[in-house]
Amino acid sequence: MNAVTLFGLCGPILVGLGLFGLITNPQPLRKILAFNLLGSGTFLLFGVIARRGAAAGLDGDPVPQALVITGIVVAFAATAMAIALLLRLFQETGQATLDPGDANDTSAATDAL
Amino acid sequence: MAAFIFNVVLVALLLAVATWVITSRAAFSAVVAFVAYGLLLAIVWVELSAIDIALTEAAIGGGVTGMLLLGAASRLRETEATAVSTSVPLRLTAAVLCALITAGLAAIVLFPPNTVFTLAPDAMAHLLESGLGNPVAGVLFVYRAFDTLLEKAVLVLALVGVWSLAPDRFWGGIPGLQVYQQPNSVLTLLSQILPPVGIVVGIYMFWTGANNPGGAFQGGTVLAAMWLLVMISGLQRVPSTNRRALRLLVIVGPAIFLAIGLVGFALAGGFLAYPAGYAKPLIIVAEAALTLSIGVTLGLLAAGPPERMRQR
Amino acid sequence: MTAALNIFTVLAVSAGTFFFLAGTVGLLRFPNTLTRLHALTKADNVGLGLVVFGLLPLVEWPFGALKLIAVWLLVQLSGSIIAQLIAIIVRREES
Amino acid sequence: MIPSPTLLTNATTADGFLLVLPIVLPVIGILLLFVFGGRYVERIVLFVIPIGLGLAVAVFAAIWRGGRSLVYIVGGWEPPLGIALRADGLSAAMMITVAVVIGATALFARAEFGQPRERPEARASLVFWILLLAIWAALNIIVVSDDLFNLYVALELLTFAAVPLVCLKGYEETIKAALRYLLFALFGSVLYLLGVVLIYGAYGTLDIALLAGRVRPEAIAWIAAALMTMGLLAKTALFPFHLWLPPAHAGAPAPGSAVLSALVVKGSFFLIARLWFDAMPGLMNFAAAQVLATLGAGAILFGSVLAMRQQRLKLLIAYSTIAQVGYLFFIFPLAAGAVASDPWSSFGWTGGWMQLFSHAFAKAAMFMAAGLIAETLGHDRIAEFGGVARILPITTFAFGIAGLSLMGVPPSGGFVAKWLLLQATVMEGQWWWAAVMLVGGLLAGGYILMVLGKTLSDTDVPLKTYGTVTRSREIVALTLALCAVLLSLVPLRPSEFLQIGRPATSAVAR
Amino acid sequence: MTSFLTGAACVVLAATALGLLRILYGPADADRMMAAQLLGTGGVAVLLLLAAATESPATVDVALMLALLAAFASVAFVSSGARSQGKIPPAMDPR
Repeated sequence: MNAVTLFGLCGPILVGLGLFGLITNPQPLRKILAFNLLGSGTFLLFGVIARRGAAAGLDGDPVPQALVITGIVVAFAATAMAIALLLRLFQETGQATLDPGDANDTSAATDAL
Repeated sequence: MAAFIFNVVLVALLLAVATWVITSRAAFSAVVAFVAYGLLLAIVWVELSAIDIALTEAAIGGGVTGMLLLGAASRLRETEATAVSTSVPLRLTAAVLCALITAGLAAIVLFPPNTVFTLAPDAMAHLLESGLGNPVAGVLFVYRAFDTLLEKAVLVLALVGVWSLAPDRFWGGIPGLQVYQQPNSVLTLLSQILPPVGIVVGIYMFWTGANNPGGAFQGGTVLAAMWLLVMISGLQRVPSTNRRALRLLVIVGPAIFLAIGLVGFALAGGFLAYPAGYAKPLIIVAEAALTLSIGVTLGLLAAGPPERMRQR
Repeated sequence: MTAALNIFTVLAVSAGTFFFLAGTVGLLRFPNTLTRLHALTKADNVGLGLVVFGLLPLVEWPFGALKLIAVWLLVQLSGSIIAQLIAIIVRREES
Repeated sequence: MIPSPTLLTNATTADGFLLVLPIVLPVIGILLLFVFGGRYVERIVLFVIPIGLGLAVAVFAAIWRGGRSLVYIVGGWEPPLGIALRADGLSAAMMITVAVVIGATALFARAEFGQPRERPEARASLVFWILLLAIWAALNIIVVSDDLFNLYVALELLTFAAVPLVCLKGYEETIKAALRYLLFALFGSVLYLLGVVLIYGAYGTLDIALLAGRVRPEAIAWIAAALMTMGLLAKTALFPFHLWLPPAHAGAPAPGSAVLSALVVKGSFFLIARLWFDAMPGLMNFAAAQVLATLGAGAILFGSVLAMRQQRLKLLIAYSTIAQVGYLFFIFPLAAGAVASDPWSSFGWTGGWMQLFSHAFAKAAMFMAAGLIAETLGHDRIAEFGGVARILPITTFAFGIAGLSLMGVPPSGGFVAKWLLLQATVMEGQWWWAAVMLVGGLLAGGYILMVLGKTLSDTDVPLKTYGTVTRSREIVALTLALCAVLLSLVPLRPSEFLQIGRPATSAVAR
Repeated sequence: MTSFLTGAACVVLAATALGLLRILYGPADADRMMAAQLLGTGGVAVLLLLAAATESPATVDVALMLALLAAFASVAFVSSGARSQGKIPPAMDPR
């Protein structure tokens, strides 16, 4: 096994870990962490594909590398927005959880105005 | 051999820290582990010969995201006890599902397709026309400039989204960045010495990005971090979000980039095409403006929604 | 000349590595937060300093070398200030 | 069956530049609003929206007249290295639907989010207009972009515009709904991106037209397709990923709900269809189509039943969205298995898209009507609607005829859509979907008539009103509802316009 | 020389990584931050060693970036920690 494959296997494991955290952890802050892990696993997979595409005197295919950079920026923006929402929720309610049960609760929606 | 052992150690560490991020009971501990994870990931990108990404990850993953998450974790500390845990059957189902996905992806990594596709030769073949030396910059600003333009719009929109969370009465007010309460501490010293260095590094990152790894985003992130540092230490006030100049700084990068793209219609026969011979200077102009805008936008994103109207 | 410089690099980097190990041992074994902080800041700054020192003969002169020294100074500066700030918090928590 | 290479070409066509403008224009609007905000809000919006409508009409007309797709190669860099924009008949129809709904929403929202010049800049008003334009830009990219990663960025743009819209009112419950929506959406976008990564690794391009010729039915393509579809389903809120939708769509201000329900969920649906019909036609088979449609059937039954049990109008309409989105997924078995020579000329193809267009108009009208009722009464509790028809006759009428479309009763676009889909089930011999559609129609009739019955009923206590609404806003809602009715003028057969620019050789496996 | 430098990078990485056990054990948050701080310094050393081993000057830029920004997370910790001291936690719902 070479180093690239080693990192390549790291990607799927991170994706699995992140996905597990995103689904099972009830705290939004931990879900945000898990989302970042999931995202970085995806990027790592892309990085390995880029590395395997080394050609033309380059150590890697620059197209996936550029896409990963764009992806990191977008993931950061998502994290910033999620954290801002979470902190606002905390200010408003003193809590930072999304009760899993209230999604179907008809009283959960606000007044129409 | 030494290199391979190094990589094994690196991967083992990365996975151990990642596992801790997910399984730790305390949120703060998980966040600190995530900061460590970002640092390790930057080293992984170096080992994958993707220096451009390593720079981005070092700046974002370890630095600014870390700051955001640490701030949130310490503010939310009191709420941790109230969290309920998910039921065992759900956890089991999720574990099986995630294991399946991991196995599928791992199989793809272990048994890659026989033909390896790469756009590296194509990207290199036309790089000279643009005058750039860094192929990643070539992809970001020449071949797929449309993606990059949209990504900047995403950043502006994320900022609008964050600001929109302000209560009505604080609209246009001052972001609720946590400012260190002890004036004239050693932190002041740090924020007097570090930012000049940081600004030089930020400009260097943007400038070297045309030919070497680096670029507007990496440079902008450094600027954002330095700006946040002087605001946190109280050396500079957090600005009001209704200031026209501040808002202009946020959009000057995307606006110039878009304008150059539209000029392409008239002069180069297409949207986001560069007139022959002028590609590099135009890209440098766009990148310079973008560096500034990214710095301000990321700083404001990290500073959060407005929380008061008057300076303290 | 090259051989002598190589030996110098090996010695300095090895010593630096040793200090990093020492820092870790201190961080893990020392009894309380403040002593751990002490161990940490001493060890890693000296460690990094020795590594940078050892690498100087290998890099391009003068810009490569200046960059290395700049990196070391940056870490030195921010590391010591962060250590002070952490110490302030620890002391306040203890009192 | 291995798909034959498509005949799609990658070269800029005359008028191709028209595709860039509907994307660039709202972005310019966003940047201007962000800086000048305050007193200039109305002027900027008044400048952008009519031009945007005109551009959508221009694209539509160019494709109608030319009878073929518009293609634009951004920057002159052809795929796989660069990005291509492509609009066929379907894209043009989508673009014009989006433009009409956005334009109507803008007219409707002026009363609520107008910014008088003398007043200081207000949060909700500035943010609303920026988000509305961002949704427009994102949807225009989604309907014309031919690059899977570019589409990912557009999807994120759409998400970042939709989430703050949900919590624009800033109430505790709306913030919760927005956070839950964001987490679902992020889950969805990462899965989508994962699929994009695998596709690039396996086929070396992200261009949909090129992929159509390269993708083979093999393990890696299946894994990628499964991941991307799952991610997009989460964003489309298809059963069982629907949990986030009702509180989010019900919590937004009325014009926001209209855009979210009418357009935003359709963006990710459009991508699912592009994926299976255009990018990976070789993967489409009976089993995959049946799975997707089964989820759709689940959504129809589940969403309709829950809609009937709601006590608040906005929640009822939100659950009805879950159900109506379910119908869209019948396009997969009914068009892909086409008895006709290719999917594009099948009844299922036209029927599915007609459902999307008519639901967009009808649902936007319904949310506007609900908003007007709530503004007048100060609440939206259906049980206390007695007498509404007397004080808001136009609104009630708009709600009623939009409801016809949801039920699938003539004359309405919904009728055309459902009739074509039924016809397709008969032709394909897949009667089980017909059964689900009939039950769904009955249930829709149930909840629509329940609301209408209440509004028409008389009460002993005189109705207390909290506010008045202008006639012009009622007329906007009515106009949208009439648009849904006007769609019934479309002949009851496969539309030729929706076949323009579709690959001539059948690339879809039976 | 290359193997020696890579080996040294390996030892530094392993040493600082051991320090990460402090993230697990704490006990104070300051201890956890110190572990991350140690990894930051160690990471800089590792990158410099790798840059010398592979003779890629661009890697030094990554080290420079880490040196600038690794301290930044700690600053956030210090400022947020300092504020949470004097602040009364908001009323919690007793249910």
